[in-house]
Amino acid sequence: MKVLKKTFFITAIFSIPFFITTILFAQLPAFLIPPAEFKAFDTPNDAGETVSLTWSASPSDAPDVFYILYIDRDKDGAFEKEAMRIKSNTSYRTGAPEIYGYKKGNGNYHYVQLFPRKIFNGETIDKKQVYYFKLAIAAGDSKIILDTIASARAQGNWLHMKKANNFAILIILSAIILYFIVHARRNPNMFLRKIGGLDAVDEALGRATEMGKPVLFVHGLTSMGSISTIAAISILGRIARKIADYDANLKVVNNDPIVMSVSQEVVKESYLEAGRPDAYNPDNVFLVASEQFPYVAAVGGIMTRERPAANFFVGYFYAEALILAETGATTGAIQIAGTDAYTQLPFFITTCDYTLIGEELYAASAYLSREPMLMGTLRAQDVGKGLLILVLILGTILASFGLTFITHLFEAF
Amino acid sequence: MNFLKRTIPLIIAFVMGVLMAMQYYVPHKLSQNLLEVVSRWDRIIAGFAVFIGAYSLFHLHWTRIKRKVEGWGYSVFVYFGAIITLIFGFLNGGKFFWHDKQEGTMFDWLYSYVQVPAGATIFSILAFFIASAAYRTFRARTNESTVLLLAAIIVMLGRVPIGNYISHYIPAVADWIMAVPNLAAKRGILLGVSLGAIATSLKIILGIERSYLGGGD
Amino acid sequence: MRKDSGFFILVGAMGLFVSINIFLMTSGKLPFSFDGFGIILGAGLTLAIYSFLYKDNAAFKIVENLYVGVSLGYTIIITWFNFLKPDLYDPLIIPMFSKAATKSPQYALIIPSLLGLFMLLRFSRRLSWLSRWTFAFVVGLGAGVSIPRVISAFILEQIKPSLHPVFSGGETIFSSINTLLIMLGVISVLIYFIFSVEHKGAIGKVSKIGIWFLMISFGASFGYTVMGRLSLLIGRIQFLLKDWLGILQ
Amino acid sequence: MERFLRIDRRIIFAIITVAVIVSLVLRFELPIPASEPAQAIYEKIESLPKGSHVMIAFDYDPASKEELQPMAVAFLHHCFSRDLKVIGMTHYPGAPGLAEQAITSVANQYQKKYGDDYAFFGYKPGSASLIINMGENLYSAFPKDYYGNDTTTLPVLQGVDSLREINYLFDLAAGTTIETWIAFGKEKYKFELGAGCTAVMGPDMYPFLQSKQLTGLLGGLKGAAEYEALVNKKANAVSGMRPQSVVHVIIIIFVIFGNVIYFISKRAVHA
Repeated sequence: MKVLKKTFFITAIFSIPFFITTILFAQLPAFLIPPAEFKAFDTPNDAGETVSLTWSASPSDAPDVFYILYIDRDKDGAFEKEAMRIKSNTSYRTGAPEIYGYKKGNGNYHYVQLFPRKIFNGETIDKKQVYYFKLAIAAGDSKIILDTIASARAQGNWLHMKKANNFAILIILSAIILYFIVHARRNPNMFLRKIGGLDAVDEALGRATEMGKPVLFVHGLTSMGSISTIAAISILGRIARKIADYDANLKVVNNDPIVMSVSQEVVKESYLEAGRPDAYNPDNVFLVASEQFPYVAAVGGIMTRERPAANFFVGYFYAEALILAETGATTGAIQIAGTDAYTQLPFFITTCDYTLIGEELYAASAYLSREPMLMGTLRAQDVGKGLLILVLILGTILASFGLTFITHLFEAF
Repeated sequence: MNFLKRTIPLIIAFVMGVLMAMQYYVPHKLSQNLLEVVSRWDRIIAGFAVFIGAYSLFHLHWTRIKRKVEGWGYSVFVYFGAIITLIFGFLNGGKFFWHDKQEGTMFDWLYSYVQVPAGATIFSILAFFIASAAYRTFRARTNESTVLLLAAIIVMLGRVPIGNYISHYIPAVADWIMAVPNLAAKRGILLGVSLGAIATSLKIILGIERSYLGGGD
Repeated sequence: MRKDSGFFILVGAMGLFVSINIFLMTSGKLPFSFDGFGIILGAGLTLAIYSFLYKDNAAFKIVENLYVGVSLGYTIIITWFNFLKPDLYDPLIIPMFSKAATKSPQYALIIPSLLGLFMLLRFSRRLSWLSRWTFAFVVGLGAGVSIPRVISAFILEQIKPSLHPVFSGGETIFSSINTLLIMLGVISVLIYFIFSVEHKGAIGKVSKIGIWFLMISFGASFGYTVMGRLSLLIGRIQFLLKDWLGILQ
Repeated sequence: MERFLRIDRRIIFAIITVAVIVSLVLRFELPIPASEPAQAIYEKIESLPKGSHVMIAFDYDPASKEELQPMAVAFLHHCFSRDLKVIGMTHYPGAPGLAEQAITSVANQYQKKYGDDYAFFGYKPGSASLIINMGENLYSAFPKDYYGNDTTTLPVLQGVDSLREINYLFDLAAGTTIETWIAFGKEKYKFELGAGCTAVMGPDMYPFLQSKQLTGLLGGLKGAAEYEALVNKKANAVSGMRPQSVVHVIIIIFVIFGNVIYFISKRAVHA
């Protein structure tokens, strides 16, 4: 025990001077150690408005020690204009990965950007003006100014090198998309997996025929310009064709006159293909209302009055989706929905027997129409998704083993 | 004529598309100035689109009234509402429309006591339909919809104070659902949708996708 | 007989509404002012829309159409005061025709104005082709502007958080599992939406996992949508009880 | 059994109405702990030094007013109480009236002066192009404010040339504007972005929270209530949590009850 006490005292006594020096170092500005290096350069990848300054960190960096930057337009000037004042324990190179990346030593250097034109607010400055800088380290009343004068000119850059990754992706995606569209034109029998929902469509139509009740096709609210409506039209074509074969009754409700006339054409053509043009009745493809809630009310009325055996909701739907599908479900109809309106999908999934989710709608339409543009785009997007999956898997594995280059390769600046 | 109607638009779309895509990679001041000017022009053009929407709506209701379509009487109220608002808007509290907008006029009154209550109420009726659908039609028909409904119930409980009373785990599980499986699926969807958007944009620039030109010749 | 009952319900409801308002006004709960009448009007419109719940009726349709009209008028007026006047009328038209103007007209604005006017020619039969120039300009520009930005904001930024070490120091096992789960979810959902490969074997299994992730996220959306629609209803009932009837403080 | 399911839907409507009214009139306290994304916005605003510029985008119209207006008011309370400079604008033509009411009423409570402490730009069409225009030059995007003042003369905008100088941008969104702000604004101009959105869109925003493209999120009336509680200005959103709780429970009971009957009757058919 005694030994222990003794050692404690001895250590305590010896550490007193150490404490005192630390306190003195922290308080006395005489001990300020100025940074060794100080450089200025044009900020890369910018519009030519800023210059960058960097200097090595000093051992005296602390929250109450400041760096002051002085700017002058003349090398032999007085350097009286203060351009910036920062706390000396802030603004390291680590804050600027767009210039210094993720090197280990970045924490040993300070880095700031200055906007000289703003500092000389209102003064006319030549475009090619070279700016001169001096650095000072200050704490309390004392200040040490470095002798080094750093200079730089703010220049506009013609290429943003850090966006090269973005540009590469742009080029790769463009190439893939172009390739597959051209490819699909030459080879229209490209493989597409079967879309589950399309079998369900046939099944529903079969049942409707057995029951001898009509089939109702409900368009979404968007006009002919949207991909959802275009997809809905090609699915309608398929349904109409089957209906003509089965000799059942199809009703198509619309809220847009252009969508209505296109639908009429498509249904007519399908009946023609089936060899039964006589069975086509244009009055079965009709406009019920043009606004959201009147549309809902009118379609709901048709459902409760005519009690169709199958309801199809295909296209882009808004809040009305829920009311439509609910009314249909209470009449006991088989319901099939297809929409890329993700906010409405939950309601279709819980009230319909089968739902085409999001991009499945486009795939179904490409599958049915075999249109090269749709097929090619679909395939190109598949390849894009495959590449993303690859990057995700590889990147995570490499990052987990400490190799972060792939992570930095996909960084957006 | 075909040159004016078809070729020139395709050239304009191609030039603007390539120019603006490349602009992104050029930080130079000239390129930034181009972006500023073009974005300003584009937002001015977009302002005119407001009138296209207005015209279509007026036109639609006018045809209804003219043809005496069933329920045409209701279309009269569209005109009534619009004209009265336009009159008070242009009167601008007696200072007329070429002066700055005045506050507290009849125009603002119409907004506060017609547009706001009616607009806010219309979508609230969906609350009732959700409740009735919850009772009558939200069914766990398949395994998938069972999972959906279970997740929905947990989130609904976890997002209101009562969930916390039942068990502290409910909000925690709800938070986890939001921040892990929900996030993952939404990110997957977002990536897919973004690829689709890029593909569509490319096709527009390259003139493969022309539906924006409308039908006809 | 049925028509009569509907009529009586309408008259009864109107009578009740009028007498409530007379009571509110005379008892001083509502101010006898423009705002007081405004609140009555707002309450009336709100109730008329809710009458749709009883059944689709004329009052609902009238209010809906009136709303469409008023918001159309509001949009046009606001577009004038907030856009046309400050962006075109003041900097271009006024300096061109008024001698008192201090600033010279910004002639560059003529180009977008012309393009904007071309767009309106869409409704003309003979000149509608000019509107295509504008659409080509707007659509081409939009496409060009958005491609690199979508790549950066929605692809690069979105895959970045996934490209992180699964087991780095200082994290709990729980958070590592979550990182892996998010990874699995993103990949399986992407695979679910790949159409050029048959969903069999390993890919079939992963795409099945994708469905589960999708369903849970749809469940979350479902719960939130219920919450959202209810909030709207609660807000309206608060308006009726607080601002109109004065029951709530 | 199935006849239980075939009741008139108007009975259900009546149950919901009564539940909302009763739980609004009866006052009972419910704790509203702040969720992580809401807390993040609160802390971000707390960390901003006095005089920082906060821009609020009121991107909603009357249809989403009941969710987003309380959020806007609570957020404005926080900004003005912290002496931040507030700039308002909107992408929605139906919004200026609501936004103007919210800003002026809250600003008056803190004796803030228009032009010195806050400004309102009003509506401007263009969406993505408008954001880019604001990012390049705020004054060419908005030459005049909502009241017709020249924006270059407003003292509150001193030090702000474009979105780059905005310290915090808060988007109150009823549509897809958050994505637009992220892709066309934040992507290039690097401002800090927070958002409040309708509950319908809430779940879609989580990928952006994790990727830090959003610093925080207020989702629906719940988010508004959390913020009201955080800034201690309890109002409509907080009291709305009572009926919200009650009706959520009712709807859950409906779903469970309906499904139980569905399965019982399905089994009866098979047996």
